[in-house]
Amino acid sequence: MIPDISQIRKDFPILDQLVNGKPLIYFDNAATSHRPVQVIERMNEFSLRTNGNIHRATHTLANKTTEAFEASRETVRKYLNAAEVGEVIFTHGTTESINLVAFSFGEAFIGAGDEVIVTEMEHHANIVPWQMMCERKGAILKVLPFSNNGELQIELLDSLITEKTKILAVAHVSNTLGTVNPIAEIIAKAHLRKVPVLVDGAQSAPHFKIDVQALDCDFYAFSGHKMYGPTGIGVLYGKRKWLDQMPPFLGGGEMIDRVTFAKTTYNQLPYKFEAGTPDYVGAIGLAAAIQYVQGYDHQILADYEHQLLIAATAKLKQIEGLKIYGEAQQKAGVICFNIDGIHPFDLGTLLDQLGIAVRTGRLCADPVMDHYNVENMVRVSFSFYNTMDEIETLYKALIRLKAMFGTMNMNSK
Amino acid sequence: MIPDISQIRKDFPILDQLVNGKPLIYFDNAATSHRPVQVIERMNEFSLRTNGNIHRATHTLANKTTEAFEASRETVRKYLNAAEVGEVIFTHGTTESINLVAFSFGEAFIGAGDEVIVTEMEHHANIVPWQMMCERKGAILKVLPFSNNGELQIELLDSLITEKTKILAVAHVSNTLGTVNPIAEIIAKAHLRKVPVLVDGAQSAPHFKIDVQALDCDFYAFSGHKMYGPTGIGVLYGKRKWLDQMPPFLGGGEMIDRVTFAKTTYNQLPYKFEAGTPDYVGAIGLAAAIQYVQGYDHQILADYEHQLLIAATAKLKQIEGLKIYGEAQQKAGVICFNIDGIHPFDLGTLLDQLGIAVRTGRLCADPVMDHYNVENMVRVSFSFYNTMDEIETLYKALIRLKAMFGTMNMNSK
Amino acid sequence: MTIDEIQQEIVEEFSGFEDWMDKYAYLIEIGNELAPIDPKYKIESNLIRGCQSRVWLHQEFTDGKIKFEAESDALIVKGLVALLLRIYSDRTPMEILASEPKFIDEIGLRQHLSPTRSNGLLAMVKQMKLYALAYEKISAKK
Amino acid sequence: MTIDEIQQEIVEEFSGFEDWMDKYAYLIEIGNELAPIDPKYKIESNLIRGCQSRVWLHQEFTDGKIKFEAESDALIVKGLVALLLRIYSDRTPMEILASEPKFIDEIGLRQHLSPTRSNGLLAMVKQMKLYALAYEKISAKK
Ligand SMILES: Cc1ncc(COP(=O)(O)O)c(C=O)c1O
Ligand SMILES: Cc1ncc(COP(=O)(O)O)c(C=O)c1O
Repeated sequence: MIPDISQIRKDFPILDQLVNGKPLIYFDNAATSHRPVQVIERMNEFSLRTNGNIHRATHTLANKTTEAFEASRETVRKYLNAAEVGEVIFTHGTTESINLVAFSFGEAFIGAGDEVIVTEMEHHANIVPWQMMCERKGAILKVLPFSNNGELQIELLDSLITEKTKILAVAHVSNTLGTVNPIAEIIAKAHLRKVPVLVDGAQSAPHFKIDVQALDCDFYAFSGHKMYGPTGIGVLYGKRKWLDQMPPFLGGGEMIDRVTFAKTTYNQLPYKFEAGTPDYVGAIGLAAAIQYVQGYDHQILADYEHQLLIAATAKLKQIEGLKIYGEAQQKAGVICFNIDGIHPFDLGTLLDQLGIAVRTGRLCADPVMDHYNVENMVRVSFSFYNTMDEIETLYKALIRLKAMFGTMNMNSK
Repeated sequence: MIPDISQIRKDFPILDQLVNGKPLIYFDNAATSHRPVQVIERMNEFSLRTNGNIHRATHTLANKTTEAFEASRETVRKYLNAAEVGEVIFTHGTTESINLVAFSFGEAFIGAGDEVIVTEMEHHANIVPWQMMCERKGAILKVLPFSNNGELQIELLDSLITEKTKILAVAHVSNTLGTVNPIAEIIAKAHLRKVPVLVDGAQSAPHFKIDVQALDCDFYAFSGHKMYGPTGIGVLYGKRKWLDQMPPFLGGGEMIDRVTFAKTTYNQLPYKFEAGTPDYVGAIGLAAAIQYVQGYDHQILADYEHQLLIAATAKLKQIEGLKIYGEAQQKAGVICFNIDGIHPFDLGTLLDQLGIAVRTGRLCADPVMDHYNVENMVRVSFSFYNTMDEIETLYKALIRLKAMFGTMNMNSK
Repeated sequence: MTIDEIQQEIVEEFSGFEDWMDKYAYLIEIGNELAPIDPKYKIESNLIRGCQSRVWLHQEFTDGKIKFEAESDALIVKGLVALLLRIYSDRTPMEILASEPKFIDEIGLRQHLSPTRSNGLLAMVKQMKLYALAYEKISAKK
Repeated sequence: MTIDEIQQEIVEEFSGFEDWMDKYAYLIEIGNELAPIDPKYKIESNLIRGCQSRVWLHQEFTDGKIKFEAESDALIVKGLVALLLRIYSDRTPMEILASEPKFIDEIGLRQHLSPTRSNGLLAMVKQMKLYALAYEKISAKK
């Protein structure tokens, strides 16, 4: 079944514009998605009618704000199927969520000589916080590699995990290879060895309905701005059993129970991890985004995005000299590629002239670049508001640009 | 000179509503201020036309977004009169800004036995991050006390600072006592002893034009949502000489130069401290808020707020049994008080019934509560959209409520 | 009277007030009249700490009934505490477990029992129910 | 020709293109034709690293003039590099310091020199000026 895309696109007026004189084709969804008017309107309405700082207040605006903020938390909880709202922490994005765990889990559980496992396909946000923590603690960062087709070498996991392994961090969906990792299997394997697992959900939350209890992950992190919500808001789900044992990350208001200069005691979950005035308008926007997506049958949207992926892959493969990085059995929403003899910067610049927004560069995944021994890649990534026609236009544009460079390369030989 | 308040209030439609059947009087500005339509419209326009993730992109939307984000940074730089944009870091609020410094400055410069000085009037956000860091590092937190009138005992500073003192953190304006601390003097004294100073500007940025170079502060932190900007965005100003020596705080995208599993190198300022997708819409909103305020003569707004403070203080003092906490010579925008025999919760609840929003409670400043040996306080705080009439209404409401409790207290005697 | 009957009675008492001011004045009055809790029970372990106001709750179980004593430092809260005691004190665990304090909703003060309003009242109700549950189990074992 | 004259010449060359596609095709062509930098100069210390493309810049100072050699891995950038060399190479430090590459604006490619576009081009211009400044000082001392 195909959803009514032209109807959906009306909710995203930003799509209806000319860029460099051409109709915009937005294929940079993995970097950030757009926000439907419903999300923007909900935030506006809130800012223009209700706004008051939350918690510990006696006045109406503040209480309404607190209620809207906590209702947003409940919306997220339901969406993730977390056991309780205490396990749903509002952060400012995937990056902050992962840093929170790296720091606080690190403080609680990691000492010199301990080991942390990440994978070779992680986004920098799921590498650097662990590196920084390992350096501070004298711990060791180990890496689960992937094969050339873009699949993790799960078979190596058993030997990689040792007595010293304290946590494993893995992307649900790779932001470069598009691989949907078998995280249920990874989690099961890790749990057999008593190793908790953090799932970087930045690229999965926008595409799939997530059930953290079914996955049995210990932590799950995602960003609002990649799933039709506002910038500056994100979520960390964590199992209470871990969060309860972890010290706070940031210090400040709301995460406090009682402060004296001699001793400070902390508030209960989730507030313990929410220092300072939270971005309550952002949280309300994120809840509106979740509600927007849930207005559709999630599976239908996911299936449609998959069709876009399949169609685009087939089209791109027709282009001679085009190499796709990552051809895992299970992929979602993202294709990275290069065309022989054309620098990604040139391709991105010229596609932009044709109104087509793609991302080029190192995609915050240096180890993936190194794996394939390339400096840069071109990435197209899809959302349910993209169309088959747009894919056709991309294909034709690439053919045209390739011709332009084809002659050039002749010259230089 | 009095600005045209009725005109200004048109920019804040949220003020024009009934709460519990009474016209809203919003005296909780120190908790969060409201946002003018100009700010909301700028953010909407951006989200609906331009949105694209920033940096390292070749496509138009992303480049326009990057330009708007960096232009916002320049707006902030100018507003603070920072020497260069590299010294202006976007965070998610004062709390994160201070945590950043506590962590990264701590990592770079603080060891066992070293000392950090805060004051007794700080907000928890300027206490707990230092406590947490001191605990990690085995350092010592020392406290500069204030006198009963709400003024810091600056004369004790010289003896408090020792060879071991590594940094001093102080609020520009206290969120409970309203005291405007003589930070230029404090900074000068500290610098004589080579101690850098962090200024918590959460309550000063909304009221005064700040000049970080004239103040010569080493760090200055503030929040967007308290100065007519959006929630979830804030700023840390820091002198390059410190920021350059400090390790990054959070790890992730954009703060990276190059990642390998063996070694990661970091980007230059300010990006080194901006991990993950920044809240670029928030930053643009904050810049719009600054531009909004700058549309007026800042001094005129500040003077008007001061008149509100003076008038409210005089009125409140007419109420028998009302005690004001903090009567420093230099005050701004905030009055905390209690009325004999009336619990702040009761007062706040009943004022809310009269449409008057005040904050009650411990105000994230437990040490101030302990200083005066009270459990809670009532706080009224002003913005330039408040009026003299509103102060009169507050006064009458307090008289009326006091009468209500007066009879009660009789009964119980 | 049953818990429900008393709740009904309270609702009727409040229905007389047209003005919210009178309603709160009445709440304050009954709060003011509530006998203070014995100081020896005003201890940390009996304290339910809201951010804005505190509630102390003490209980004793005799003859199959739970007797509650409680107090708050805020008068409005104390008034509500008094009403809660009126319906829940001197009841069997079963009675307590079987009923909700819906009168608060009906007299238009629901906001005070909201989970986001941390005045200690909701926690007090929860705590009373927990005691009831505990005594229920103990009684059942006998 | 002076720097300004060459800039004018470039602007005229580009004025012939109606279509952006032709303009970029031309850029790519001149990028393609730019003689590669001597491999021994393609070293880390000559590298200007943009996030999207890299530029290598080598210089030599003889007879009061700076000779630049440069290259980029991206062809569009290389085309722009070629144009920059055309105006800035073989010039005296004073000439270099006194002029801005305004032709880029005039041929409608200003975005490529934006500080927020990290392709290495703006950094290359800055670097050339820094060299000019350094040699200026050295010459002045003599
Ligand atoms: C003096 C002071 N510092 C810090 C903060 C914390 O600000 P935020 O919650 O926006 O991080 C506040 C706000 O309550 C404040 O008044
Ligand atoms: C897999 C993955 N992890 C983490 C991130 C970081 O997300 P954010 O920048 O929103 O914190 C991204 C986004 O680029 C991502 O794709």
